[in-house]
Amino acid sequence: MENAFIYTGIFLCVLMLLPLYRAVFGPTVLDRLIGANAIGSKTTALLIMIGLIYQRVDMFVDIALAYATLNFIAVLATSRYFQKRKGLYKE
Amino acid sequence: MDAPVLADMLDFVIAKYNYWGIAALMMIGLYAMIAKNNLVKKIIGMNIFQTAIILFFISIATKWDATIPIIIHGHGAHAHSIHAADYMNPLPHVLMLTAIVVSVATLGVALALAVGIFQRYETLEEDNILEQLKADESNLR
Amino acid sequence: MGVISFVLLLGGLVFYAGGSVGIIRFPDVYSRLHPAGKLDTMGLFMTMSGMALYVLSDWSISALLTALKIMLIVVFIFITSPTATHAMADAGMRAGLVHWSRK
Amino acid sequence: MIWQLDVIILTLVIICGLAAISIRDLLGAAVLFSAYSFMMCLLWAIMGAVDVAFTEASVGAGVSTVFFVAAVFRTTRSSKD
Amino acid sequence: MTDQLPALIIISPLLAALLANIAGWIQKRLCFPAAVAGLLASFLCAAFLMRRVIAGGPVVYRLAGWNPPWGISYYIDNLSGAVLILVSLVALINMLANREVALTMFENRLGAFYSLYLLFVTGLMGIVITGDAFNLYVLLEIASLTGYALIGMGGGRARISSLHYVFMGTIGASLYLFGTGYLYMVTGSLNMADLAALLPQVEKVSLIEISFILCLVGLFIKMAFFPLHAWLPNAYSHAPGPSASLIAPLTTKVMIYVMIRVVLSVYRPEFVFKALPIRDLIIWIAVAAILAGSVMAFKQRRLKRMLSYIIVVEVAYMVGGFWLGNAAGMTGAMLHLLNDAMMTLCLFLAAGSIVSRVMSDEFSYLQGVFQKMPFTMVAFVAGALSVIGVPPTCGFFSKWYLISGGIAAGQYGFAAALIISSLINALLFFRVIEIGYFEPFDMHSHGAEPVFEEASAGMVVPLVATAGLILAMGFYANTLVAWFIEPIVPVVLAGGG
Amino acid sequence: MKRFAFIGVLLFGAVLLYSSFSFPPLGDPHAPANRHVSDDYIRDGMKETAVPNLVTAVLADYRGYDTMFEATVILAAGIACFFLLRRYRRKPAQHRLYRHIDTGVILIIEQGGKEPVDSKEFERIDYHWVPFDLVVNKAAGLMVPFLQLFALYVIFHGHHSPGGGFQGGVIFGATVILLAISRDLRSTTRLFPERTSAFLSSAGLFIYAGTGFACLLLGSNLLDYSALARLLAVDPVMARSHGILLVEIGVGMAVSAIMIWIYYNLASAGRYDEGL
Amino acid sequence: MIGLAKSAEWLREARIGAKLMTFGVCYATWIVLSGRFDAFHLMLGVVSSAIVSMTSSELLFPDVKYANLPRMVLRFFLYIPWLLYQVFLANLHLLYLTFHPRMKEQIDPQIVTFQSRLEGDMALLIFANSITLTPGTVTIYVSVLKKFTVHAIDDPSARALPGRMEEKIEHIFA
Repeated sequence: MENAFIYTGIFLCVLMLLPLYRAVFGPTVLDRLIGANAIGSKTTALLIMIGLIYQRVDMFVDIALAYATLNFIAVLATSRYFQKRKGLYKE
Repeated sequence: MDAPVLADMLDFVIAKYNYWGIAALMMIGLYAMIAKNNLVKKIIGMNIFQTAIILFFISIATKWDATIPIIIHGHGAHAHSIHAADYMNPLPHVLMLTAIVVSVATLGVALALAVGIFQRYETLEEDNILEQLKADESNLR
Repeated sequence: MGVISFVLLLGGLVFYAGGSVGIIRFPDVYSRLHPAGKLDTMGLFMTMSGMALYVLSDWSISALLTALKIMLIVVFIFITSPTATHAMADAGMRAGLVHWSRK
Repeated sequence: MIWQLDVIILTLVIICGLAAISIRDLLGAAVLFSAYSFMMCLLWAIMGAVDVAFTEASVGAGVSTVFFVAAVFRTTRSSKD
Repeated sequence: MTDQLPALIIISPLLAALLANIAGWIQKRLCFPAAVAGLLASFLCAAFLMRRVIAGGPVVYRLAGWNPPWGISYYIDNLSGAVLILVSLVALINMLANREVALTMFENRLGAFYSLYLLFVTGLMGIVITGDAFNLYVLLEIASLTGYALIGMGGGRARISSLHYVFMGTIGASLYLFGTGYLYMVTGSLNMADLAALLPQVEKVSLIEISFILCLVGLFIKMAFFPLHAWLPNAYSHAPGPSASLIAPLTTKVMIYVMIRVVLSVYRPEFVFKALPIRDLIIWIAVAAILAGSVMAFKQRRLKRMLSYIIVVEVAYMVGGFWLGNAAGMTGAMLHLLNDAMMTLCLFLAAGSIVSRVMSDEFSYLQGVFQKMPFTMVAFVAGALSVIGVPPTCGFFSKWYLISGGIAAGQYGFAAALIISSLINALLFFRVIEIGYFEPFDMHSHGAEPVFEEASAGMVVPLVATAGLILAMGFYANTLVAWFIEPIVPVVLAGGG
Repeated sequence: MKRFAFIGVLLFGAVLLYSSFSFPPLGDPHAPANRHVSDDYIRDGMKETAVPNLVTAVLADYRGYDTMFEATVILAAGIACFFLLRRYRRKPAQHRLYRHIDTGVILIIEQGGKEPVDSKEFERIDYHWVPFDLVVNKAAGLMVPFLQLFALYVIFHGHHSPGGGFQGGVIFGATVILLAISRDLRSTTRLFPERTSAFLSSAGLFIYAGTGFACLLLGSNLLDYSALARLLAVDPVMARSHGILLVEIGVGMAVSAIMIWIYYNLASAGRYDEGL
Repeated sequence: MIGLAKSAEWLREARIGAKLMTFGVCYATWIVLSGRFDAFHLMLGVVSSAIVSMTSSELLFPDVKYANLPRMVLRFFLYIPWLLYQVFLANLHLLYLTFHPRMKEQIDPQIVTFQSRLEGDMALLIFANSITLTPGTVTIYVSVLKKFTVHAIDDPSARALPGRMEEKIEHIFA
């Protein structure tokens, strides 16, 4: 089963390339934000997977929990920026 | 190229690739700090540089086939002996925890300075600021 | 147990893949929010439940608590992810982004 | 230490770092920097440095991105390079 | 309790900083006494500790009760004891002298100011006292962070210079950390004494060389050694008065102390001076630094800016003198380290006092300053004479050691550069004194009659005391060398070569 | 400049690459870095401090002095941000905006005009005003208590699982930042004033340094928690464990307060009127 | 008598009920998080839950009618499986759209507004988040007057609003 987790992890890592493409080349900042958010949600799963590979999940769960919840704050802050300052493209 | 040489190469790459990544990251950070014109960009470069060093320390601390530095079976550990090769080296982790804190602190102060600069000069571009400074000084004369 | 968790994991991966491809393929910010907000959440839900089941497969109190914690992550994600999606959509609306339409 | 994941994530980290310093929009750079620190956190978790990964997760996702966004909010978004 | 003196040296300013921060929000008048009490306690502890060190040799203090390679330890020898006393004394004098200026300058954030001040001093003293390579980095960052804030509060271009300082300082500290990482990788230890014992057994010498160069470049950035000095003049000349006269005397000197410490007690002089081919290179850079710095100081039209370039020159004196590698050169560098802190303090305090009255430090505004501010200017002249190197003052003796060391090592270029820069310094200060003493006030260029007067007693008394200290250090130069420096100058050295 | 920087950076990279060839291989358990001191930490750490998480043990006990200054660095950063940015004298605003809560009518009050009392009916709003967003507001409110609980859990369980004072403190600070983002800065500063953050930041560090100082007063070296055994009535090893807990609480307090403080100063550029 | 009335007043003012409930919820969460059952850690749990319930009980239970609460919770838990099923369907639909080769012809993004008749902030929050999670719709804005602005990815999902979901949620908070 550990091998299965490793392969799943590799698959997720490769999958991260697609949101990363959006984050790097996205025309607007919101696109980048969507990309970063998607990377964050994959990271949460990956952290647990790494824990399973190390066979110490109980230690990694806390990190994933902190991660999943705190990622939200960054997204809120960035979108709050647009709600106050108009204009998605360059100012 | 015959197979053993190739295997050696692979071993070599696996043994060192992290350090090459660190070198690349340090170069990125240093380049941003020296060559970029925008102050926030420089601050980002500074952070990348610091994280690269942290990555270096963590790479030192890894061991193949070792687990994270938290002892299994909490309090019963007196009974059976602990092999040092089974756990990652905790010392660099400690040092880097401190280094991360330092980098966050530096980030805060640097951003505060950048905000202060913007309030005065209305720009974050270094060359524009220097132009304004020059104009100010010639006005004083 | 192992089989179920494996199936859940695979299903989660499919949803994750859909989310990632959708982020690339859809035409504008609003429509990209759909795969980003939903498919990723679903993928996370399935992988997490798969892994929680895997953890439960050797039964003990601490394993149960760990599985519960993993599910706690899912609960939090189910609160935060739609909120984040909503915040992004709202930001786009307020910034004056016009949505893509077929015409 | 899982070297397969390590290699991939290291590559992604370098891409992220390069992108973060070469984007002209500072807010975009801040967002990319947060993605950078997500991946750094992952990298450290892979290498077994749990505490460091935890710190990076809480700092990178929680406060440092918010600091960046707040600073950009109080200054400007545009950048010449 | 005497066993605990080393801990008290560090912990008392730290606690005082916390108290000052709290006091700033409750009752602002309490900040100053708390700060003075913390520094005074620290100074007294340092003095008593010094007595013990002179009597009984180096002191090792094990923090948290762990033995050195496992826990962190303090290591205090004669030089570090002297630098500790120096740091606390300079900080104390400066704090007393700037009481009123700080009160008017930072009215609402007085607590924050004193807190940062004390944390800065804590950081510097921690750097001096520590025996652990990584701990040094942490304290370096404390000193730098507080330094950035203290500098950035000034007007004009203070903020941008401070941000440049942040970038340069972070590169410097990070390079130091990176070098320490190399050391850790090849030895597995962080304690300085342990490192010194382990390093000769390491096979991969190239790694040690690279680590040494990384550390050295990092420290060079931090101490503003010539090609890497760009951040210093702006930062120091635009800093607000109280911070400038604190940071300018201490930061660079402590960094030079760190360099001495790293060379002498981590990498060992045998390795540094014999195995590495960089000695001549550094001495020649120092020569270039002395000449270029003097010329640049000559071009300045503002007092504080001129003084900051003089600091660059003085740093080059010390680095060059130390890298001469013989006993005289090292003694000169260490003695100059002590002296230079005092004279820089004196000059910057005088400049601050002038700025607080004249409201400018441009040369053309200094006309007639001697008549109006006699005590300040007397102290200024004492500091100036010491920088030039005129005999009764302390600057003469250290320069003498440096020059004789240069001649003994066969580095005639270095000796010549020292003499030339002394002449240039004489010209520099003579220009200031001439404007201040001989030129009458020019009505046409400035309008009204100058209205300034002598600075307040709170400022003048510490200033004159500093001038007195400069003279006293000159008179007791031999004692200083015998107590503080001779015991730690390595006996077995390359001598002439 | 750019070309010069590029060449310099390439040179630096070349040096790093050159040195990397003589590095010991990655992950070698017999590399010198993994032998000398760290072996003893791993073998004896649990025995000497009764803390399974070796990182916490080394962080707060063997190298507790470092950690004290780590917390001091953060304190210095917080004070520095305040010192650099805080503006007390601000020019009076052109006009202030008030909103009638029930109807949503916005009053613009010119300078000098009579201002309504900040009461249940009217609330003062930001100049760049974001309409009340129910979803974000409620969801953030729902998350905050759990996040705070989680933060406290992280602070208290640094012994057995990853985490500790710094991480927990950051999460706790992030919760207040979340409130400030989802509501507005003014109401958050009323809940958690600047003064409180200044006090807490000093008080947290005071707990740390005070614990160390208490050890000194009890007759052993600075930060030697085993001296606390007499006070806590436990054996010296457990005293170390409890001392670590005390210290972590101090760090957590300081860090959370300072993160909030830095955010306040950065987001309002020191004016404390309007945040992100 | 007056004392009793006063103390009842004080109880309401101090929101003891809300605080106690927050404490209970927090303590349950703590048990899950902590996973240690020795007295020391349980006591730490009491302390932390107390701290949280002192500082942020208003956030969790702004104003509750205590009588309804158990039934509400029960109904909410019954709602969750249905929601999950709907989410699953929505995701299958979206997955189909994502991998459809001519995707741009299949979708027809549009913005829909409608008036909701739900009452209470919690109900609106649940409704908004459920909309975001289910068939092809993302909530953009919920005004104070309960007007929803929703982005729908295609026609069928736009027409399905507000749909059965609103009834279900109304039923929870009835």
